[in-house]
Amino acid sequence: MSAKGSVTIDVEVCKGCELCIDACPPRVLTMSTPVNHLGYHYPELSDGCTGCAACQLICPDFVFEVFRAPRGAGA
Amino acid sequence: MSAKGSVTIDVEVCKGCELCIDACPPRVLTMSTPVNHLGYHYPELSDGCTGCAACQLICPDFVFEVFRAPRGAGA
Amino acid sequence: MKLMEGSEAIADAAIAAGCKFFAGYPMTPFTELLEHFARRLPDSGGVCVNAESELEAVGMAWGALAVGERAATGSTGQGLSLMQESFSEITLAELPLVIFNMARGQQDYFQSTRGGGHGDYRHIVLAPMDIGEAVAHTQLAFHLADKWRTPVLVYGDYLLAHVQEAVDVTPLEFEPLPAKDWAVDGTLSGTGDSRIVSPLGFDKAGRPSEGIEHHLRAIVEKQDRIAAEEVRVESGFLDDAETVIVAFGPPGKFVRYVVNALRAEGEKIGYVRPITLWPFPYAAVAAASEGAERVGVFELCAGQMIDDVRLGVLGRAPVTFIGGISTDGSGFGVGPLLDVELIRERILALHHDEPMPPLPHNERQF
Amino acid sequence: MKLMEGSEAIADAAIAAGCKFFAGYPMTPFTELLEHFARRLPDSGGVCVNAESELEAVGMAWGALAVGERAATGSTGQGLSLMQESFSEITLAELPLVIFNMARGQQDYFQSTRGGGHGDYRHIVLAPMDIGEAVAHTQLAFHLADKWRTPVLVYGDYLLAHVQEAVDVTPLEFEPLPAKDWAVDGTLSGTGDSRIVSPLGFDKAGRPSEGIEHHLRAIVEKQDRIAAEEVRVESGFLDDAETVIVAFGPPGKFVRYVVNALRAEGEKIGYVRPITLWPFPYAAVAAASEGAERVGVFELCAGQMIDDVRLGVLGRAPVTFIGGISTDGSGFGVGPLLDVELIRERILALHHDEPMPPLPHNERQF
Amino acid sequence: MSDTPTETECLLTGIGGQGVQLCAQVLARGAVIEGKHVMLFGVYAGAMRGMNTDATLAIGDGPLLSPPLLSHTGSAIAMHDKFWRPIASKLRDGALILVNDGTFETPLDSDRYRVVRVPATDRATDLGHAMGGSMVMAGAYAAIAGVVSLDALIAGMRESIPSYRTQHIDANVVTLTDWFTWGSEQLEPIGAGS
Amino acid sequence: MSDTPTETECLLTGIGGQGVQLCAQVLARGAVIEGKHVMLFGVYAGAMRGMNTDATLAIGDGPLLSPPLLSHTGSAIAMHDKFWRPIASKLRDGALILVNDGTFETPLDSDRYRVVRVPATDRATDLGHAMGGSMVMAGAYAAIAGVVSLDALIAGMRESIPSYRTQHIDANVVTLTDWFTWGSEQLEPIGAGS
Amino acid sequence: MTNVEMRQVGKKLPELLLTQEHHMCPGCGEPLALRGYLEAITELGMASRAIGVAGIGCYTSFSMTMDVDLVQALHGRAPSVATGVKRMRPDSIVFTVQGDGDMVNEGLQEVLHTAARGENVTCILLNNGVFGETGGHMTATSVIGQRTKNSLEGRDAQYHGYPILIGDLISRLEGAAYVARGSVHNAGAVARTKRMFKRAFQAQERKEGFTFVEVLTMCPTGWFIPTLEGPDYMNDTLGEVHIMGELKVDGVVRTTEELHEENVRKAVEMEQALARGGIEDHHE
Amino acid sequence: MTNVEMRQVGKKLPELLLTQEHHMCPGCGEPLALRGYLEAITELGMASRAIGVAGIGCYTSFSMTMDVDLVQALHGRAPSVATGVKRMRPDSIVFTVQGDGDMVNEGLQEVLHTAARGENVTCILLNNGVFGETGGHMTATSVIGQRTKNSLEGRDAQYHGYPILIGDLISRLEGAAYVARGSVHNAGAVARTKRMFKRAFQAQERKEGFTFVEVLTMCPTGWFIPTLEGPDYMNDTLGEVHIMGELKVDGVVRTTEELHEENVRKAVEMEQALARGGIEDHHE
Ligand SMILES: Cc1ncc(C[n+]2csc(CCOP(=O)(O)OP(=O)(O)O)c2C)c(N)n1
Ligand SMILES: Cc1ncc(C[n+]2csc(CCOP(=O)(O)OP(=O)(O)O)c2C)c(N)n1
Ligand code: SF4
Ligand code: SF4
Ligand code: SF4
Ligand code: SF4
Ligand code: SF4
Ligand code: SF4
Ligand SMILES: [Mg+2]
Ligand SMILES: [Mg+2]
Repeated sequence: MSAKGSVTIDVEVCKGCELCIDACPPRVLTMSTPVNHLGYHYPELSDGCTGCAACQLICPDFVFEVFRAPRGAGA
Repeated sequence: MSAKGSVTIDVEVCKGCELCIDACPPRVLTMSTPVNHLGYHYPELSDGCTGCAACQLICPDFVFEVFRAPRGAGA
Repeated sequence: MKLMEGSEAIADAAIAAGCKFFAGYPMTPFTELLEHFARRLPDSGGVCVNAESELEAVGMAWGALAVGERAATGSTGQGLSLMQESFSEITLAELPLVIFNMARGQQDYFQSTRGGGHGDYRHIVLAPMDIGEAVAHTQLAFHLADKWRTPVLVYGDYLLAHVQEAVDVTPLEFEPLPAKDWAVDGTLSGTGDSRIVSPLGFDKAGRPSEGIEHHLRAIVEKQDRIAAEEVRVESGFLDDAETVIVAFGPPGKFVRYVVNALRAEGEKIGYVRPITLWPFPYAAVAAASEGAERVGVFELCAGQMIDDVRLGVLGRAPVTFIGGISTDGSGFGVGPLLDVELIRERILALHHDEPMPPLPHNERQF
Repeated sequence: MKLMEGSEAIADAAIAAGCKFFAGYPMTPFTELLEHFARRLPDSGGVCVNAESELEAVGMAWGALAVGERAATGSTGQGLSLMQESFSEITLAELPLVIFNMARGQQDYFQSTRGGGHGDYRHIVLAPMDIGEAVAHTQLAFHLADKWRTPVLVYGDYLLAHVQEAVDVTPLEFEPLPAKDWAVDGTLSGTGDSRIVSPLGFDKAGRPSEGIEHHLRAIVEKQDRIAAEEVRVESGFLDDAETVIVAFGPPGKFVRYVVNALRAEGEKIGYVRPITLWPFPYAAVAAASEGAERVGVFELCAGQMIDDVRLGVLGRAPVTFIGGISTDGSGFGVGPLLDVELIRERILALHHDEPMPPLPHNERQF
Repeated sequence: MSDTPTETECLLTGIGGQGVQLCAQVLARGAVIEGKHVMLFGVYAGAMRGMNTDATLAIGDGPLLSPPLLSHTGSAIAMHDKFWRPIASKLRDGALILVNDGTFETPLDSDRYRVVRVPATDRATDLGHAMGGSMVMAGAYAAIAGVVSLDALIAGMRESIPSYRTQHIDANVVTLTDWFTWGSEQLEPIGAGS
Repeated sequence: MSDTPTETECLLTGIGGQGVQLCAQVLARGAVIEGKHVMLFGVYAGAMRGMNTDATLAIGDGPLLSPPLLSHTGSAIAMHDKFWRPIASKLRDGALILVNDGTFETPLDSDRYRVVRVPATDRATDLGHAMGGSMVMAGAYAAIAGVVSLDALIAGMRESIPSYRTQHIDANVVTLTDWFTWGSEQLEPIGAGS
Repeated sequence: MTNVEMRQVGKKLPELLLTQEHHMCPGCGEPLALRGYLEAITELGMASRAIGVAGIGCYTSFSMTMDVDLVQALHGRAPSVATGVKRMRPDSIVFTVQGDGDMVNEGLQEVLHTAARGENVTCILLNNGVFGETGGHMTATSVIGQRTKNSLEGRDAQYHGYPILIGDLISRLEGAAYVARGSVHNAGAVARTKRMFKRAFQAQERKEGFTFVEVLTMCPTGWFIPTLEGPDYMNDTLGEVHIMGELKVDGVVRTTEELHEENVRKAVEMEQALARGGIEDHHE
Repeated sequence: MTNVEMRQVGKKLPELLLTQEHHMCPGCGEPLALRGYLEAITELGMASRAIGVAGIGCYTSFSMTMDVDLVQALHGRAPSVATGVKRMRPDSIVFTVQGDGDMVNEGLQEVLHTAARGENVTCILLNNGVFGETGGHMTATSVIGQRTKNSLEGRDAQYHGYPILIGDLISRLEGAAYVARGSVHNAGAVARTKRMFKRAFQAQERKEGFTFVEVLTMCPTGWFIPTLEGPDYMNDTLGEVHIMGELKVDGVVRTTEELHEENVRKAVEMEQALARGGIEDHHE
């Protein structure tokens, strides 16, 4: 299936608060095992992003860029 | 007719504001022509006082002492 | 010529100097200054807000200054006590606030000259002796405030506020000033060059800014330059003076009047009248004390400027306090010591090394 | 012995001295003192209110004092700026307020000693150099406040607030004090002998009271007595000292430490450490400067106490400032100049009449 | 210097509310209108109501040299004698003193001073008509001390009345005129302060 | 005087949140429990979050003579090297330095100092487990510098944990013990600051 | 003339007064409020436990004339001072006396924080809508159209903003137990206001929380009107906006409508009482 | 990875930011409010007329990072400073950024007087119920039961008094034209709050009077809880007392009931929107 949406994650500015994890409706974000240069874990994206932008809206550190497929596109 | 009520007027502390004049329901208070040692006119009592104490309640300078005849007494 | 009380003349002078904003809260004997600003400013395109408190008044002036307008506030020393945090920090923000202290005497000297607030800041203090000088000082205050980007306080009192004289207010010319390229007005928002007016010593992110320590030092260095350049003082009859009297403000005018008269009678007495209380005319006082046998300080308070006089004299001659606390029954007004005859007695007592006459008592009124 | 930070030790000392009320508003580095009072006072039958602002805090303490209890407030110099009106007037009301200034450096010297507020008032200022002394001074402060019915300010700083040491707080004994027959508690209402606690100088109607002028003079006379009786100072190695260094508070401890070491190396250097900033030990400084060739003043600010040092020395020897403004990146904490090696360098430079090394810069952190 | 004959000084005293300040205003503004140099200073006992209210007035042909408070004066206006003492001590011999006949009871040495008792008791002391009192005294003093002409005095009064009191202007013109005339009839203008 | 062998000084440094202050607390309270004289001073960069956090610790058998800030020290604990520079300048030759192997990249002259790299990368640098890092370092330092016994250290830890964090105590006991043992195994206690 | 058979009604002077003399202007409403709270304290038998805290305004002169233990506060600071007093003397009856300038201008946050904290003190506001003491300038309670020194043509909302109805604000704070607004523009209002003082002090006694009594008072001097016009002017300006009545009783806020109804009812009762010849309960 | 056929949704960073970096704690709610008002200003095309006035709190660091002409005020003083700015520059859009400690503690009377005066400025409150900056102490808005540094077991009414619902108080002032309370505890709330900022700025533009937007923000550090628990904790404590919604629109005050209904409706809509896969209007 081709994705309805997607995000870019600027992991180095993430502070590991995990707010995005719960905010993501399809729950396609999970925290990483490794840490960034500040020593924080950060979210990683798995398939199923809808491009709803909830993560962007809730992230205090402005980590996300969100993209969405035009209506009808995808599956 | 014997009075229902009466008041004493401590004229020397009066400041001539005339609040008592309007406050008196039977309107038995009138301002004097002469002035007191401070140079103020002061109220004078004519017959008909009911002893309602309105003047005492409204006087900012605590000029009045009020007396009332026992119920039934008087006219 | 128009009969004006000092408060009215000062407000007119401020407006003549381009003051566009004033905010204050009533307090005797400052109230009339506020009233005159409230009456006059609107007609000259300005705004006067009857602030709900002193703290709010100084905050409003802070905002008006930040956008680049000339603005002022004031009160009596008591009300200014409430503004001390703002005075200290606005000095760090380098905003040209003009402050009027319509004082209840001369006991706010320390508050004005030492900085009643926290920190190392000082601000310029002008002390006019009469309405004519007040009109000039008010205009000078706005100029110096802009020139140095620092607060300037005009020290008045009950007499300056309430005496009425036939005067007219003529605008004064000053050297040109640089544009206020630090002020904020919104036009730079979103351009990447937006500005910040702040006491904290930090600039916008990404711009070179060396932090608070550096900022505090820079402010103090500026104050040192002001101290070197802006001293103002008047003196008279010093050449052969055996006795030198130092006094400021309206009491300084009384002293000058008495010294004049005593000179006419051949007494070797001179006077120094500090016009800027900060920076204080240490050099002038030092010079005056050189040949003198004694220095007297007349202040209508327990003696505060006398510290500065001693710092100027530095032991060259004995320094004696000949003033004192003196108020009317309300504590706001003029006390019995402000009297030509009594001042004359005290100066002569000092001059002849006789004991100082006792202070007069005002008749109780409550 | 218990590991306590200075803030905790001071709160315990205050409670040991019978302090029953404290009110304050958070501000670095004062916050922890407030926290410790909040934690400890209730257990000892007292009350600590987390006031909504500094102005409200000092007002609450005012009320607690008026009924005769020992009470205190505090902040940093910045917060104390907001309390200046109250400090000035509470001095006139003759209430024994104890004030803690957990200062952001030594730049609040003028505010503390000249009276940041309006008027002629002064209050006692104690400047402990370390936690041990802070514990003693805190208790002394409450005693002196009651003895003289005047505010007493304890001048602390970031180090006193935050350094932790193993200490124990033992209550101190002081001379007995008269009963507080001026306090109000309601029991005299309606008796005709009701009381008033007021800064205005008026007593209840019908009682002899000579009015505000007389009251202001009486306060100043009291202050003169305090100035004569309560001076406290420590000094060392003065006898043959060519160079005398004056410093107060924790920096005074650094200076003392360095002078000790330099003496061990045979340098003829002595020190004077004012313990009361007001009244200032003018006599001690004068005496110290008698034989000396030079006097140095080390303060962590632009130089404020140096005025008092000069007033003490009065020209007997040159007075040089060897301190300076120094803070951390936040402006709250400890700057790079508070360093044994750097202080040693500066004292030696003065001692050998060499140029003063440049001030260190703290590394920017924002 | 405050004693130069070209300067007329006057001390006014009374009880708050009697219009002492208004009286001084009218005289001062009148003098300014006549092109004189004027310095006026009013003292009210701050917060305390019903207390003394005084004023110091200096009028001169040239710039005034003295500071705003006089220690010696050549004339005085007394609406009431409750606070007379401090004023008395400042009067020069021969000083002109206008007192309010009704309320001023303190005896005055008429050999030493030129005392004029203004028979305006009710008008001048009735706090309900504070203005009346002011006008009576202003008119009489202007005439007797000869410092301000009646026209200037009236103009000065118009300037002195607050906007919310303008309804009294006509009555004041009458009062000023009456008492200026009355004053002129007393003793021919001998001036004051010399 | 601050150089008397009976006084051990240690400078601690790291990034806010790494538990530098907790580490110092544990060591200090441990020492007090052992009856030592202790002076501890922590510096956090005030309002600025994620900035440096340092601590100065002095432990002595007798009363401490030095002022609370050290200009020379015989040992250091570095959780991170971001703010290492100012510390470095204060180290005496031969100073004992414990650094966090994972995050400390600045090269250290191991001829001049006795450097111990604590291989606790994740534990010590993971801000999610700030406590872990503190305990690792405290345990290791106590053993290597030989200033506090394990029992005292554990007691000190219990005192140092805020009431709302007590759930971590047991884990901390384990960590302290592990790393105290680890430390003891490195080089036999040579002490620090001499 | 006193009359033997007649019994005295009320008292000429409140017992808790050291002197009859005061320096207030003719027609000032403040001494009427003073009578009210002093008599309330006496009649509740609280005299020997009363501690007053005064603000700065014309009423400050009462600090010297009341026979009540008193702490003179600075302008605006009385509520915090009262807090300190009450926290140290919980069994005393603590009240402040402040004006609108003192309480609603300079010290607005003091009274609001004290109320929110639910301090067991009673704050009394003498609200005349002007800074009487300093000459009659507009305050934060001056109503639109009101004459003041800086609004002789009446307060203008555009230029000066709107009045703060402090009693209404305070009634919304959970810490406030009893909030009432009285007035002294006629005998009935004076008697009613005195009852409000009593309810407030009683609630404080029961430690119910913060209590507040606002009193609208005449200031002919500051309003620049004849003393005689004071009462009606007040009723028609301040009284129309600062609605009189008990705004919060036992912690329950009452609507403006309820207050209006009640006011009409009370007014009628009062007329009748006076006509009958006597306000029985003003000295209950 | 970016995807060619896909269009970008929203912006990673607000345009009016000079740098992405900020020193706020993990999970802090304040940067979310920052995003909201900065984007609102940009989208309304008001950027080149915007002047900010900042209080003192954690958000003070935004003063340096916002690309907006800014006046840094002292703790509590921002509303008066904003007044001075607006009076001199009436055509600019003036807003303050303050915390609950700054606005409801230290400077309570500043904001109330400014609102009563009907000043044409917008005050923004970041309300986390603590003094975050100084370590998480209770403020005048902390709700009963809330964890703070000096109430780790939860705020106790008897000891600490009651919270002030500042938005509700301000909505009662006649000078206030628009009053709203938003939050940032979930994506929907963030989007909704941004619309409140827009309405406030538009009302200011129309010179309708004082406008106020309060935003409930998470402060895990000051609440001593894990970042992850922030949003729910906030919703269950602060959110239960400081009811979200538009409290006053076009000068009309709305009841708590109305607000509750609306909140339920909005929540449902949001769920659906997110499920549908997208909050269309958060970047309208
Ligand atoms: C800090 C401070 N600011 C100003 C004053 C001057 N002042 C004294 S009384 C007063 C007004 C009082 O008004 P209000 O409280 O309404 O009392 P009223 O005179 O109307 O009875 C003012 C502004 C002061 N004493 N202190
Ligand atoms: C006059 C004054 N008092 C106290 C402080 C100390 N202080 C700085 S920030 C702050 C608390 C800020 O709290 P809030 O406004 O709620 O912002 P937050 O940190 O919660 O975002 C305090 C008390 C100060 N800077 N100035
Ligand atoms: S919300 Fe942002 S900062 Fe928090 S974990 Fe997710 S990406 Fe990182
Ligand atoms: S855009 Fe929506 S679905 Fe995609 S990661 Fe973000 S929250 Fe999840
Ligand atoms: S009310 Fe009192 S003061 Fe006024 S006129 Fe009547 S008696 Fe005199
Ligand atoms: S008691 Fe009543 S009737 Fe008698 S005089 Fe007074 S008001 Fe009039
Ligand atoms: S000014 Fe007003 S409040 Fe003050 S005494 Fe006069 S009438 Fe009363
Ligand atoms: S303390 Fe609270 S408000 Fe401040 S940055 Fe941290 S989380 Fe945000
Ligand atoms: Mg009033
Ligand atoms: Mg907050």
